[in-house]
Amino acid sequence: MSQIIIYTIITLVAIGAVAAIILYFVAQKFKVYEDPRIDQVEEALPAANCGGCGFAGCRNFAEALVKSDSFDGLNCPVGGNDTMASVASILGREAVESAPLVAVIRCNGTPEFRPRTNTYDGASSCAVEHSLHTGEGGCPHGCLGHGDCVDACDFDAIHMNPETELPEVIDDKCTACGACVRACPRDIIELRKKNKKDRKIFVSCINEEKGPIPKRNCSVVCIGCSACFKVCPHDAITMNNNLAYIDPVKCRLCRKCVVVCPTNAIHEIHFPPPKIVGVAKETETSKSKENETKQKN
Amino acid sequence: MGLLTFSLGGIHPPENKISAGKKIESPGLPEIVTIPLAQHLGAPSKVVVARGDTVKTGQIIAEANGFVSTNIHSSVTGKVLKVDLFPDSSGYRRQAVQIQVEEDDWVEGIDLSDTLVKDFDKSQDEIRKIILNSGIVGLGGATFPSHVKLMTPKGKTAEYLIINGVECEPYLTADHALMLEKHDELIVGVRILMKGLGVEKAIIGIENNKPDAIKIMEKASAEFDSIVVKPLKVQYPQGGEKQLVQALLKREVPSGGLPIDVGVVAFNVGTVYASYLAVQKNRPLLERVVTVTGKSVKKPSNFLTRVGTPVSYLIEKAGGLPEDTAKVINGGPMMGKALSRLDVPIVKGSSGILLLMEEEAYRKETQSCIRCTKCVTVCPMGLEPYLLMTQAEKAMYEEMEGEKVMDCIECGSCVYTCPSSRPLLDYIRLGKGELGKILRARKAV
Amino acid sequence: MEYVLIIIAAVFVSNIVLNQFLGICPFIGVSNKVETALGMTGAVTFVMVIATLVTYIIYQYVLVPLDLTYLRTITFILVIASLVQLVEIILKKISPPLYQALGIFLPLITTNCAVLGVAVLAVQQDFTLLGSTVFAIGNALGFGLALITFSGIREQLDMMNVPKGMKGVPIAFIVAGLMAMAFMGFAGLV
Amino acid sequence: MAKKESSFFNMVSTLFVVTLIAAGLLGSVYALTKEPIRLAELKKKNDAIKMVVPEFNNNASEEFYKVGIDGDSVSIYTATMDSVVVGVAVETFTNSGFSGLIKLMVGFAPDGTIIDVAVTKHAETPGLGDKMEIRKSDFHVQFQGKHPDDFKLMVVKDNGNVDAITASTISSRAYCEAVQRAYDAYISSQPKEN
Amino acid sequence: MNQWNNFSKGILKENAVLVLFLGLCPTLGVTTSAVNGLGMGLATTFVLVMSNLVVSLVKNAIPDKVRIPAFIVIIAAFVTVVELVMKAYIPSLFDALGLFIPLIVVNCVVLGRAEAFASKNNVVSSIIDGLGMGVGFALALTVLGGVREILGSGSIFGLSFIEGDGMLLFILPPGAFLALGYLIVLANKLKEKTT
Amino acid sequence: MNKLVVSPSPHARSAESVPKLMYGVMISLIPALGVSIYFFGISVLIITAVSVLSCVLFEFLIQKYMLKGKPSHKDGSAILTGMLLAFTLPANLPVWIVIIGALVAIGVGKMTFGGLGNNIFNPALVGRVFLFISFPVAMTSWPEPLQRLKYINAETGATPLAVMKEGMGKQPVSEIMNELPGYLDMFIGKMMGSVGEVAAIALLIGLIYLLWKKIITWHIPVTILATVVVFTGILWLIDPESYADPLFHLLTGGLLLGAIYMATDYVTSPMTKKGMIIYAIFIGIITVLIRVFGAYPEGVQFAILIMNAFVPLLNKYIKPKRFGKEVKHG
Ligand SMILES: Cc1cc2nc3c(=O)[nH]c(=O)nc-3n(C[C@H](O)[C@H](O)[C@H](O)COP(=O)(O)O)c2cc1C
Ligand SMILES: Cc1cc2nc3c(=O)[nH]c(=O)nc-3n(C[C@H](O)[C@H](O)[C@H](O)COP(=O)(O)O)c2cc1C
Ligand SMILES: Cc1cc2nc3c(=O)[nH]c(=O)nc-3n(C[C@H](O)[C@H](O)[C@H](O)COP(=O)(O)O)c2cc1C
Ligand SMILES: Cc1cc2nc3c(=O)[nH]c(=O)nc-3n(C[C@H](O)[C@H](O)[C@H](O)CO)c2cc1C
Ligand code: SF4
Ligand code: SF4
Ligand code: SF4
Ligand code: SF4
Ligand code: FES
Repeated sequence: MSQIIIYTIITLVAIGAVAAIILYFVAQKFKVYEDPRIDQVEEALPAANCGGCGFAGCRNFAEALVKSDSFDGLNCPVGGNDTMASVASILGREAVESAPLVAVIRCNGTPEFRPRTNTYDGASSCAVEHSLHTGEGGCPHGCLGHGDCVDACDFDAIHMNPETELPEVIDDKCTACGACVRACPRDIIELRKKNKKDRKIFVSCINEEKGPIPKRNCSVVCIGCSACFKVCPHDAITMNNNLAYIDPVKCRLCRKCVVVCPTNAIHEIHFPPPKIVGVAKETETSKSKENETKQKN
Repeated sequence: MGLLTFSLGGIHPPENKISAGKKIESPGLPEIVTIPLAQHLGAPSKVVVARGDTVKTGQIIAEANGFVSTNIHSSVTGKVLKVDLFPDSSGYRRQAVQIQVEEDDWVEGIDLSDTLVKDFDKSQDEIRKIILNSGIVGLGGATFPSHVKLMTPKGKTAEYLIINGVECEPYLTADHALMLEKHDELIVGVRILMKGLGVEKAIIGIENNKPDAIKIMEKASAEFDSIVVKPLKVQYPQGGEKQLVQALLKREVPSGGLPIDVGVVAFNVGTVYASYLAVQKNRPLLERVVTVTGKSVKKPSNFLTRVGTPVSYLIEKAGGLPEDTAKVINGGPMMGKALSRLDVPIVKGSSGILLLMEEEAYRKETQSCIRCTKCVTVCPMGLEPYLLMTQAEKAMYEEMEGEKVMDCIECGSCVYTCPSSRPLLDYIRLGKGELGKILRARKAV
Repeated sequence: MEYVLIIIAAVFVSNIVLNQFLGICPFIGVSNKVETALGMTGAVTFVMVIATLVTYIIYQYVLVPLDLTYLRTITFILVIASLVQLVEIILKKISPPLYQALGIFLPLITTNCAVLGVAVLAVQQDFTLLGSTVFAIGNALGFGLALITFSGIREQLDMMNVPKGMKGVPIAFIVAGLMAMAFMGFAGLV
Repeated sequence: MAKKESSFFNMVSTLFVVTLIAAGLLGSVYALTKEPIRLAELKKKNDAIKMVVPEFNNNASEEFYKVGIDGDSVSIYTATMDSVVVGVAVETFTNSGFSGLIKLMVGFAPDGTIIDVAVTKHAETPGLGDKMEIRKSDFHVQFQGKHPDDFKLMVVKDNGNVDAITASTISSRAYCEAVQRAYDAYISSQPKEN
Repeated sequence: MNQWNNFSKGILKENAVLVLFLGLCPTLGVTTSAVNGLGMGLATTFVLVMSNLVVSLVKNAIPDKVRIPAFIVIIAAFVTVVELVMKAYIPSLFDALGLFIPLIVVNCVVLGRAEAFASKNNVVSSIIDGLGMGVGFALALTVLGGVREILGSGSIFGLSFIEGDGMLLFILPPGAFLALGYLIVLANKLKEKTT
Repeated sequence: MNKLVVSPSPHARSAESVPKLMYGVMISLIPALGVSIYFFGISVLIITAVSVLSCVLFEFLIQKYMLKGKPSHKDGSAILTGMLLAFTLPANLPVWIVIIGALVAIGVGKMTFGGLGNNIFNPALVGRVFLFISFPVAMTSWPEPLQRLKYINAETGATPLAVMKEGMGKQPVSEIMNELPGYLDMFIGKMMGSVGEVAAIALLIGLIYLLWKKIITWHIPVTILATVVVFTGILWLIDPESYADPLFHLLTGGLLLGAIYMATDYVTSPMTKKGMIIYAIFIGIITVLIRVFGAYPEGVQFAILIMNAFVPLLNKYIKPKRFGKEVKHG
């Protein structure tokens, strides 16, 4: 009985010791310099070596973490957020606090405003159509409506509205990753500062040609008339190549520009309806309802 | 014995050469012509006239802007209305010169007669210079400035001149008509280009569906041992120069290379005729044969058309726009570009105007790839279109490099054959474009 | 001939992954790309053969004489864990390219039950030393065959329209199931 | 308590202690379970013997001898009731099962008549070959009371007397082969008559 | 409340098999019947709880560099204990589970929990965590075993409810993969619904 | 004037379409179906109708309620899968088993992967092998020919391949052959076997039709058959009393059906001619290995499924001959 225990102890300890000694000496002898932070990061990782992160083992993942500049797409499913946070602190890579942004679509060429003059019959891809012609509506800047941006978004934050044939961003879901901005061949999408209650005012057009020519294609085009530029009390609007641009930082959401635009190219989103005599009451009630629901939450 | 043809892939779409046998005729002059400044591959030309100027037919209105660029001549006589942006066939607005046509008064020194001038005494350098000055570009579709092709790069030698009389595109008959009517001029042109290039041998390749052209060209070239005419089996895209070189000489232009890498330079018959006119008659390139055709077209024709003539004008001359026209194509059904509007001008590269009816105009609904291998089988470049398309769709552009996407000649055989009607070439083009950007960026580093 | 049969049996008939269910984690986890699968196969072959050899010796010449066969599990895992680390350290020093190619997979192998499984099976089946080496090689090849084929399929599936809910691991299991079903055809070959 | 530093001494000593404790634990559990494990194994064997011979009261599972046959050996257990031999159980095997090795326990009356057959180990397909198990089908019943001299231990397809399990001819053949081997071993172990 | 979370996350949200895809070999290998699945699940749960307990007890006494070898030794010891005890008292189950008992050592779930949870938390939480993960593991195995048994043998926990056999494929290796594949889809659907 | 249609080139399309291809294959199957009805009678109609209907129904239901995609049951591929599944089953298989087979073929083999074009394994074979493994008894009892009005209750027997497998190694092959139908009977389909596999002549007519219509190329079927002839020929030459002759192997079992219709399935076969040849050679080899040395009398179904798994690798590493060698140029 006790003999078994003793043999067991001796054998196990011997095997353990031999293994440890060999390992120790080999490790000394075959030392290779490595970034010490890799070790630190590795220690913060769960060492499950499960491959769940997509890398072959935790060490490999640690190397990737140390080497890369951002944690985009790097995540340890076993350790979860806590682990990633501690890794971030080891690498001194606190997420930079920046003003939250959100994607906006700068085109309002619905079929109503931008009648379709051609029929496109190629691959359903904005990039393909863009390289072929100006689009069904003739405007060389207008949204093509095949949703390359929708496909690019990993967060399900952008959808096509079948009625307007334009994409719509769900502000709460948008992480401002910019994938859609890169995907759009027409450079229509802009990341703008997020305001209170998701309110935004922006020129919903990027056409830079002046006056009558673009107007033939689209009735809500920015014709570069400078009316908004002149009316803005906060100097938030600039004119560049016949195109008005509202600086999201300077803009105080006063909505003065919106009314002066002759083509309705300036968009306001998530504002209560303007107070017009007669409908004022309804607006009031809807507003108070809104407040009620807000409080409930 | 089978006729010569290329070895990989190929298809045989219905030929539909409705306008074959129609004489080349002039459609007359329109009231206004619009002459774009980018009618060739390479840098757009520099405009040298201004609004209000009066120009004569054959007068230079824009000059070559660099080596790979060429001159542009006014195709009419009249007053310059505007030098501005005008929509091209895709609707995008590009620089062009608009001229109000007044009369047809040619610049002095141009021989307007039809007489055949056989002899020439110009030196190689003179020929090259004339070709540059006359604004000659490849009329086979690529509109590559022809003088560049005559300058064999250092370390390479040209051995053969190949004349592309294949016209493998369905419907089009411009080259065919030219060969039937201007065979003798063409042979002179071939000799001029041989001299310009410095080669001793020329081969004229013509597909077997034009037996009259083969016969007449054989007769015309009989007196020159150095020029042979070779009939070819009908198969699209035999007119692609890599395919043509392989069909005629069994030489394969290397991947990423040019015909000159195997000692060959190829010219389209239209280019040859333009060269003849330039060298022997001093006439710059300002008009070309344009086929106007389509099943519904009342008067299918081969028009000798001035550059800048609006497409709508030509259609009027061919009997007007049929009621059910749904698609108008600049070029043939395989390689041509669909027009988004009809007020755009004919340019040097326009070989035909094809009108398609409602029922021919649309694609069938796209289905999943059933991996039938048909696209792989027909690809004349030995590519795998089904794979390239998927890679382009998934933005795997770098992987496409290894799959040799840059070799694709955009012949469209794969799309033609696909039973699932997949937009293969749409995506392959996209992939080529994106990969091109990546490659240029890599080179720049 | 006997050894050929051992290999055929291990590769096709009772494939370690598709039939014995060993090494499923890396089979599912490291099979997104054919290139990765190749690297993993190399690393597993390497470790599996050495581990089987060493554990076989320890088992036959230490545990059996001392009548301590019940320590099989704990000694084997100790040996394998140390061995993996040893190989990693040495490879890193003497052949960085090889380390780049195989080494990154090494840590994964400690917790790959195929290695421990094959070591245990080898002593269970009363092979000779050579026999157990061949057995290890056969199983490594079987692992490689399954893994590489599987990764080819997954690469292709990545480019196809697999339904959303099935994407990733679920479809991988379905493919593995169908592969296993196909491989049942090899039954009875040896 | 603060975390221990990773000094060489700490590392070695920790590992040493952990292994030591683990070894101690294991040793004790092993010592405690050694006997039960042996008994469990014996019981398994005993149960198998019990299934194929009539009631006995000797320690049959430990009273056995080995007989060499076909270059291998099988164990023969003699069951006695008050020192009278009531039957022998032969632990036999075959490698030609659908999935390789099959082990059987075959009980013989002293004259060689088969009392019963039980499967002790196999890897045949569930639902097919595994019907050879006593609790899964009556396949074994047809062997009861038969004497291999006049009951040909081969499936009907091979002109024998055994009805094969449906769709499992291979398993059935292997089973017969193993029973035959048991019989041969038993006969060869008996002193030659006359 | 917090402890409840520790326990319940292992059942569905972080289920080792269905969500994290760990410990797949035993999952596939032993689930030819619900009983086998349950047995394996319980054995693993025992090892999980015990190793979590011990690891959380000694976590501070072990220097970082050797914690993995030390954990492995601890786990291997418990596995051997399970092996021995099962052999002694439930030999039939031991035979059915076979090779997969020793392989609990390399089940990533066990080492993963020891490392990710027990080495950072107190004893009670660690035990509960181990229990939760173990129950989730056992649950997944039992369900998979049940599905395979129902489809493959037409029985559940050994009680057969149809004449004859079921679809044999499900108790053979391919069936294990197929059943688990569809089970994961289901679990995902369930998870989406509950969150 | 209407709006002008704008699309990238080319603007011409061939008349090919997926349904056309599928119906072409179905037409080529008619002779085999006819012969089968002649020999096995009403049961063939029942099995085929049930299989086709349930395949189409499952495709429709899954597409509509689970994948929520465009309806795809009309493209003919489900009908074809149903036909081919039925062709690989014994004519006396109970209806409920056929329905399970159709569910597995369409549900697991095809729709799980996303439907037509996305699957890795041949759906009909997935269904068949699933049934073969799950219901081995039902799947290996074959009705004897010419009991035209009997269905489940038909007299059953073993296929020539099964008889051969049984006897091999115990009896000389020539003796086994005496128990079997003659080659002429095998050629016209008068033997036991699955619904669509028995009539070599009808399948060869189908092959000629498929080749003529350019629906398939010769590469896969011819290479498989050639490989089998060569491999079995070698064995036969070594010992004609232990191994059956190549003609026997060609005419029996599902070899012709598999080589002509199942190995050639577009979706699950390689994309290049070279790949097809390699794929086909291995199908031939594995078939013979299983038939001669393995546990099962027939190996085509497994051989094709096994090679299906290798198709992605073949596609990845075997490329078509490209035009023009690569050169470095600066
Ligand atoms: C970037 C570029 C460079 C070229 N350089 C030459 C050249 O040096 N020599 C030459 O003979 N042709 C040259 N070519 C013209 C090609 O030989 C060929 O005529 C042109 O690409 C159009 O051919 P395709 O219509 O078959 O596409 C060049 C073309 C391109 C696009
Ligand atoms: C698919 C394809 C088909 C072509 N078909 C013709 C043709 O039928 N006739 C022709 O002259 N050029 C054709 N080309 C253009 C030739 O490749 C090449 O550009 C031309 O022969 C060079 O002569 P050029 O510079 O005088 O145009 C084709 C090109 C491609 C890519
Ligand atoms: C999945 C599967 C498992 C099988 N398992 C066994 C088995 O355990 N035992 C056996 O004898 N045959 C087995 N077979 C073989 C077949 O049942 C085959 O029909 C048999 O070898 C010969 O059939 P027969 O017994 O009706 O002559 C199996 C077949 C399959 C498809
Ligand atoms: C030549 C040819 C052979 C086919 N063979 C099969 C087959 O063996 N099994 C099958 O399910 N479908 C077959 N199909 C139909 C179709 O390709 C099949 O349903 C797809 O595999 C489903 O994605 C075949 C189609 C063609 C054109
Ligand atoms: S792609 Fe990124 S930036 Fe664009 S909508 Fe989606 S989350 Fe927002
Ligand atoms: S915003 Fe851009 S990418 Fe999005 S649909 Fe419009 S054109 Fe396409
Ligand atoms: S378009 Fe490109 S890929 Fe398609 S067949 Fe032509 S060369 Fe091949
Ligand atoms: S031709 Fe069309 S369906 Fe056939 S492989 Fe190519 S892309 Fe796929
Ligand atoms: S349990 Fe993970 S590899 Fe086996």
